[in-house]
Amino acid sequence: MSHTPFVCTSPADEKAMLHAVDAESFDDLFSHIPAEFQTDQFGLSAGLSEMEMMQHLRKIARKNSSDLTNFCGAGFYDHFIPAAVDSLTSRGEFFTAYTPYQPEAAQGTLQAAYEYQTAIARLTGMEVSNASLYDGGTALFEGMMMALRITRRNCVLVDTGVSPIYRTMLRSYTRNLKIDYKEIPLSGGIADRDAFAQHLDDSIGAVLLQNPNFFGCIDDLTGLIEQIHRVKAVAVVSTYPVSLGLLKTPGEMGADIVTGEGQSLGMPLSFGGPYLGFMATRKKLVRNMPGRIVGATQDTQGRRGYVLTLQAREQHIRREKAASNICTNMQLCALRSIVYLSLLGKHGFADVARQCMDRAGYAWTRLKAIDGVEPLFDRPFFNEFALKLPKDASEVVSDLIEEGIAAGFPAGRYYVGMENVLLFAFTEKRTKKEIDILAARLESVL
Amino acid sequence: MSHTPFVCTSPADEKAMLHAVDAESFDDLFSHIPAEFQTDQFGLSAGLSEMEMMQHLRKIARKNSSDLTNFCGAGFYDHFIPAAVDSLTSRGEFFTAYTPYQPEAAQGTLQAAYEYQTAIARLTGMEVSNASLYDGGTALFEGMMMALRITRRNCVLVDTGVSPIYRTMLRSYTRNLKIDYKEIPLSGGIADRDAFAQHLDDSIGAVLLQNPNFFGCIDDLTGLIEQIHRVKAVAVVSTYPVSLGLLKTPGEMGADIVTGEGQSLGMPLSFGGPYLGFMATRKKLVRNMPGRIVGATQDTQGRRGYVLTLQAREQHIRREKAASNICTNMQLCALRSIVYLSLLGKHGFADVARQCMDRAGYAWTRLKAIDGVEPLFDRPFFNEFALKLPKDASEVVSDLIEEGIAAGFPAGRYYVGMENVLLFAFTEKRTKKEIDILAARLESVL
Amino acid sequence: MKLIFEKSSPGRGGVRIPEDRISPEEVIPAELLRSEPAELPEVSESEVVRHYTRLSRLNFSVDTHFYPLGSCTMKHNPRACEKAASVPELCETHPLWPQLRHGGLLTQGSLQILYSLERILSEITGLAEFTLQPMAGSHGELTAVMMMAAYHRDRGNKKTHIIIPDSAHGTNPASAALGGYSVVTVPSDENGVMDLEKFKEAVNEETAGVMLTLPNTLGVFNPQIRELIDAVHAVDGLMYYDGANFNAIMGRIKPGDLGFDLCHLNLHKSFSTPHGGGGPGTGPVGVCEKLRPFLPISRVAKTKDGTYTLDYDHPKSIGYIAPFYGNFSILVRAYAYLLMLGREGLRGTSNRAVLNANYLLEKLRGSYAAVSESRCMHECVFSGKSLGEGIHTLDLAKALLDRGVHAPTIYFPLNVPEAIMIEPTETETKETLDEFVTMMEEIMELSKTDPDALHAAPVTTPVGRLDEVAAAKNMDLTYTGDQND
Amino acid sequence: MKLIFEKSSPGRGGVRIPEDRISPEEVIPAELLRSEPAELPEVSESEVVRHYTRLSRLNFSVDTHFYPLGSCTMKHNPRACEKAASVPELCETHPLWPQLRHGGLLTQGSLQILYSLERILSEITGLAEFTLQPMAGSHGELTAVMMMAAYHRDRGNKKTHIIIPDSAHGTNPASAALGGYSVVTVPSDENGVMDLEKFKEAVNEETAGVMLTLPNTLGVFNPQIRELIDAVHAVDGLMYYDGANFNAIMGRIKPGDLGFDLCHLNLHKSFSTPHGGGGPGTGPVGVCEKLRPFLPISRVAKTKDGTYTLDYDHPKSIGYIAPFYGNFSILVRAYAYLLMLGREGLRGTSNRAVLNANYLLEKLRGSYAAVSESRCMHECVFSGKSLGEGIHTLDLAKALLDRGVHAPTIYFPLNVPEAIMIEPTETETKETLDEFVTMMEEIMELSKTDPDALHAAPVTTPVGRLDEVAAAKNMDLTYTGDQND
Repeated sequence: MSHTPFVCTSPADEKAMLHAVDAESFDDLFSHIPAEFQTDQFGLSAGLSEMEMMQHLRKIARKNSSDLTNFCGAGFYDHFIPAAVDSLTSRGEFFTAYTPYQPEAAQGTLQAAYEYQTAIARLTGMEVSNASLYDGGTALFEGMMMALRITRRNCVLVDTGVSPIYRTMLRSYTRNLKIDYKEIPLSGGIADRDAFAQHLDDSIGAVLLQNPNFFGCIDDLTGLIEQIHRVKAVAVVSTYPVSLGLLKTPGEMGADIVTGEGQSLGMPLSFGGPYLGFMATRKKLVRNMPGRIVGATQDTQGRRGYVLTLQAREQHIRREKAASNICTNMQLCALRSIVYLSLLGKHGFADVARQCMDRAGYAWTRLKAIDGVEPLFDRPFFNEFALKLPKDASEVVSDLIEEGIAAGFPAGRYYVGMENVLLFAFTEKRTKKEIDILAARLESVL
Repeated sequence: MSHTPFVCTSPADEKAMLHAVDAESFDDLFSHIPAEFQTDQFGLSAGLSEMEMMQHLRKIARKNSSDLTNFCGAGFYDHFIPAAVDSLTSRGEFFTAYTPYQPEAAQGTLQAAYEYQTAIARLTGMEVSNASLYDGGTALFEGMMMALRITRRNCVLVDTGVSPIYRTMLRSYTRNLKIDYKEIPLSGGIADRDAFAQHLDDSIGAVLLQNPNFFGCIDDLTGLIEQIHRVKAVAVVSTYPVSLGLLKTPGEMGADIVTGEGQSLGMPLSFGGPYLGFMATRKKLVRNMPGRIVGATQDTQGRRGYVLTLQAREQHIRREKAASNICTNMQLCALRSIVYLSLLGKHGFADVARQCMDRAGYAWTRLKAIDGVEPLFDRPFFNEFALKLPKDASEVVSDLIEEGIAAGFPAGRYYVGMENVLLFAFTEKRTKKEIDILAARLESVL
Repeated sequence: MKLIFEKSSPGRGGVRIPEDRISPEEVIPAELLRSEPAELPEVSESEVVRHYTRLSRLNFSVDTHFYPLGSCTMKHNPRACEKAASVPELCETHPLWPQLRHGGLLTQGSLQILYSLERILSEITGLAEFTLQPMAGSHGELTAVMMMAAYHRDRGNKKTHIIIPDSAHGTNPASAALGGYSVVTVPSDENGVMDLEKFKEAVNEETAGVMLTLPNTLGVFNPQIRELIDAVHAVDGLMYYDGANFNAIMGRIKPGDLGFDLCHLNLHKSFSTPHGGGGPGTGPVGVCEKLRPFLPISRVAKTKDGTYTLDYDHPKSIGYIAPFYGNFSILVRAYAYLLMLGREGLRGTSNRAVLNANYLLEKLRGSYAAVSESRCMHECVFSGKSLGEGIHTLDLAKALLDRGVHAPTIYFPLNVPEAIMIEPTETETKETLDEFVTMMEEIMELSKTDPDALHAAPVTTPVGRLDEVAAAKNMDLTYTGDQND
Repeated sequence: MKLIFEKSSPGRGGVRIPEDRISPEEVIPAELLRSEPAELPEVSESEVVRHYTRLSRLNFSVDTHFYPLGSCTMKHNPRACEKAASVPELCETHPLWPQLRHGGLLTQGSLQILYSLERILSEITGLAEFTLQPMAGSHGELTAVMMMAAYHRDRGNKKTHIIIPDSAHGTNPASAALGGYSVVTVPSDENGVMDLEKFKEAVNEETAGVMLTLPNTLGVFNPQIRELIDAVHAVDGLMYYDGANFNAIMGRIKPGDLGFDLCHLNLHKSFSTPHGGGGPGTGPVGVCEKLRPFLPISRVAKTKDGTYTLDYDHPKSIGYIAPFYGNFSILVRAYAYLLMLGREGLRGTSNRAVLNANYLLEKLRGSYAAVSESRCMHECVFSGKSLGEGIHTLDLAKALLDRGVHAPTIYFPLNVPEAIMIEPTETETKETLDEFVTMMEEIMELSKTDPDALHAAPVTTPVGRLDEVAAAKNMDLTYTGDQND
């Protein structure tokens, strides 16, 4: 048997085919490439059978901890995923297809993308959505770039309530571009209206906000966005989609561009990906939006169908003048999220949001009652909040890991002076009992 | 939201539909059933959400041991199953379809069954196969009944090399039937030719044999089957399909009916099921075969297609005169096995068989070298063999379980006087290293 | 489509097997080896994947089509149940482990699931104890008949026959026969239920028992059931409840309460385990208190310390009827389903199953002749006699296929001419039912205006009507096109 | 087909959520809540399953159809890789755990996989180190350009442009621009490779680097590559290898050996991770020794005691370009695939990829105009100019759909008129290729004898040709049919 798995030709086939192309051997096919460019020195092991590979991988995987009770969120959450999500999205017709360049042969992918766009628009309270981007961080960067294209300005203001993980990325991406990037510190847990007022002038192209913000605080950004609009700047709001099951939407607040991380809509945490960046905007801004967009149209017989549309924005046509260099979306992840949202439905999705909120609310009361623990900010929150502990938060986390609890994310990793601050997150998966245990253990290590 | 998951009607739908059938309420629909027949006393818990159910089930499942190195076989083996088996057979079009009563709408199921029949016939060296039965034990019972129908006799001889698990079932099933059932003890690890010669006369309808037999011994049954045929009795041979990757087939030995347990062809052990009974026979006997059979034919345009055929044998037509009461097959398991056999292919399947054999061969040498251990029979074996230990085999097993090894199956559970005999089984999944550890640990507890 | 064997090409390989690294001293003598390897396909993984993916697409299925196949309860299979059954610790457990000494501790999870499911089934049916061993409904029937026989033997009763209504599934008489009994068939009256007079005539001291579907295959709940049961019990006969139609009454009626002594349940019907293209099914059997001693071994028991164990010590048991504990992974699915349904969900399910059937009955009454004027249970039966001249129920069935709906069960029950048996189940929407009604009306119309269009059906399926007579005559049961013989 | 939103009916429920059993004291003020719940569908699980199952069946895919989409490497996705990626311990790990103190111990398995995959990719490409963070090929390009910029900044180089051949994918210039560079385009010569003279004219002290696909998009391996690289290095420019076509040379040529300084690999092409209908892709980037300091953080490192850790201490790093460590579960698939391919499998794969393409090239040469007289690499490019009067490559594409084959890439590369770019990959059989040739010949014939038949194509797909102009004009991008506005 061949040493190359997965190939489909038999030795006899190969002989016939080599003959047909007038070659003696495989090497012949590469004879136009100078020999000194070729090598057979590869320091790799021999191929494993499927069985050996799985045994090897299972052994490695077992080195991960698997029994931890997790309260660590920081923008990435451990939600329940109904079984039907995997079952449907693992159909070969979905996952072994590619970009719908031939729409007649890809209506499954295209219609699902159109449905996804509809759901994202409705969740965010916006008019249109693209078919998805890589992740929440690059989506925010793309949102910022879109705002600068719209305004033809190059100054950006960023609230520090925006995830520091994303702000780090923004700083990487803007390094080589002629962009004036400024961060505005939070005030009392929310965007500092006064500071923004000071900085907002007609040089500002984009203002980047986040709700709920990194500390879990929720805020009505309506007034701030009005301020932003007064200088004709574009308000970009990053959001956590599960919160939109209940919270006032960025659309209702007047946002121009909404982005976010869609991981919570049916993607497992999977050590960081693949996730899903989403982006929604107003209809009038759509031609400035990056990424694939699916539109409904008709075929020659008047039947409804779907196509990739507004491609004139994209790199394969515009090349260096394109709205973005992005040439794929995260279609399989977008599919997961529309299947997830359909399974939960209008009420189920709101229920999930309520449960996250209620669990966080209960934990808030339990945890801040512990001696020496106090709220960092006393503001409404959704499913996550920050507490100031009487000792170093990293140490507390380290102690509780020993007890099988990932207690939260230490804010000090990103915010100077917050060494004692711990960020606790809650989803529908965490039970009252688990929260009680967290409270008890936390008390015991403080 | 409704307390009934999975239903598809909204309250408004239900109101409209109740109105349409002139009912006020659901209870109205049952009003023709006397009230005293109805109850609402059900000592059950409230329904769980999918998430709670999965959490509950995972918790229970964790009470099973999962890290055992398994040498326990006794007819049911821990083979590797390629990932594509699950992936393909979990397609909704396969697992949510039913019996192909409408062949035009079930060519997928039917063609796969025809392919399965072809593969089973080729494996066993027979001419035809049915589309599967429940399991190896009931298949053997059905084979015996088929033999008695063919011969119109009612005496059965059974070699005690036939799995005692199956013989126990045979005794249950024949209890109420006018069948004279007799077991013939093994001699030197194989069927006792002399004893059979003594008992074979024209009262005997069926002779039941197994190869490899329960002790793993392999034998050429050709001569014995000739003897059986001399009295016009029918030879039914139960077999282990993986062994047929290498061993002389029952067909080559002259068997009339071949049955067996198909679990090893792509079914996980799953604590006992679902498994797969297979049955193959000579073409001339096919009208006496129980179970579904798929045949190739043509449609009105001459296109090849497949249908359930020879249904005149079956219960839905013949009722109490049917060949069997069976009205289903194990189609999804049969599908798994044809997918498994296709993935491995002609050479891969023979390779698996060779590896099982080689591992057993290596272990044989290693284990019988241990002080005090001796072969029960010194006969060729395939992937399983029996050793006599210097102490109670059940105790040895119990000791080794503590060390994470399921060392084998104690023959004493079924065979009087074999308290010290342990049956060791090997598949391609067991490594040399694991066998060496088994040998070392076994030595240490003896 | 080509067969996988026709795609084979010598030297192509599929899934790779580990290189063999053990060469034993012992080798098997050549005369014990097969002369040629079995001619299995030589194909690559990608060919296998494409082949079976394409094959699957030739099927109708619940996931893709409305499938109102009467008497089969083709309801939606929740994906959570599939996931539950695939939990690795449940799939990788050898069935003989609990039979090893101290081995029970290795499989406490699996044993607990079996025990818990048995308890739930007992509670739902009002019966004392269940065996989960039977591997299909008909296997459950046979198991029940074997227990009947064991009971009568134990009591010294001389019993020779089992009474079965003419509307019963063919498995009932076949199982009775395989249990060693002769069968006495009782005809149905004009309401589709067993004729009480004729039934009473049939019952006598030699009656081992009665096998009854309730509601029966016409979807009718026999109102005289108590009287019937009393008559059987009076001669120490046993009443057997065939659970084929349990989806109609679950959460509302317990067969045990009515006086049934035994009962099987089709987990692939009422409890939504997948039908799998024809199996695996699973048919657990429950019994009343007096029949407990006769249940198959092994039985799962809970000990005082809360652990679960296998119990073999039942001398009156009929013995093993399966190698182990039934189709375990199917049982896990049913357990998962029942946990999700819960108390209210059971009745909520049968309520909707019955509503949907009655809705169809009412909507179709205008165009098709219903077999009964009264309401139905979870399925409704019509006769195709009112179809146009020369058009049969079979034509209707094929016309439905062309419209993307699986045909109902046809020509069953046997006592209804041109029978059409429709079971919508509770997992279909009103919209789907309404579309189905429109289709059925259109076909009725067409049967009168353009019968040839119906004779030609199906035309949208991968193949048209197949020659079943030729199939039975030619007996082409395995592929031989690649062989020289 | 209806949209899932069109199947919604008020009050229908999907997957049930646990009853809420916690009522907190804190509640969110009403003014912070949305005025109306989002209008998501109200449908049951069975409707969702049937809807998306049916939708899936409207797609062509590798699992169901030959998919010779040039430049996309639509090879078979081994099922073992999917299984590997679904191992629960790998799916349930929070990406921030290793950033907690002592948290690295919680994710040793995941970190080991990342580390091992990086090492394998380095070995295959001959480059010093890899980052796995980029979430698509174009994201890898951008990451590479950012590293180029960081390198030049560190060296004090004044660089303004990146040189790109005209046959390049559009992502190359777009990525260069997003990295802050202008783009200098160099035309191809008659052999389809960059014109060496024009190239040398373009290279100067302001050249930051060159982005090159090798073999290029015409499937041609540039024989003057070494000369080209030397010219760039002479001005301290950097050579970037676009790995889009790596499937042609893997196991035979290491870009690092040729002198490339950076390289991205499309795991969804060469290493067979699924294309997912348009993503997720993954585009790891490798660099030579001198560029190591500029790699994105965090980096996975192996400590002396054999444990794996995250390393952030790289002051010259371009920083984070992804939130974490890349598309982890895609990386697992690629790792699984590479473990199974192994040493010999790598070359065995590219051998067959190139053979299959050359076979098609040879067989189709007779009927279609090949862009080159020589052999090709893993894909072959033709012009549709010889199709009959008024028939375009687009018509050919649609005609192939009608015959159950996905169209090749068309109208790319841009420098070939009516381009037809065919990449069969190594996971197709000779039979499939032969059938494809027959189809192509038949379509060529038809283009001359019955052009209208081709204009009408496709007719067997769920919809016919769609009005793309109307789509762009009407901008119907979300469903609003259920809303009053």
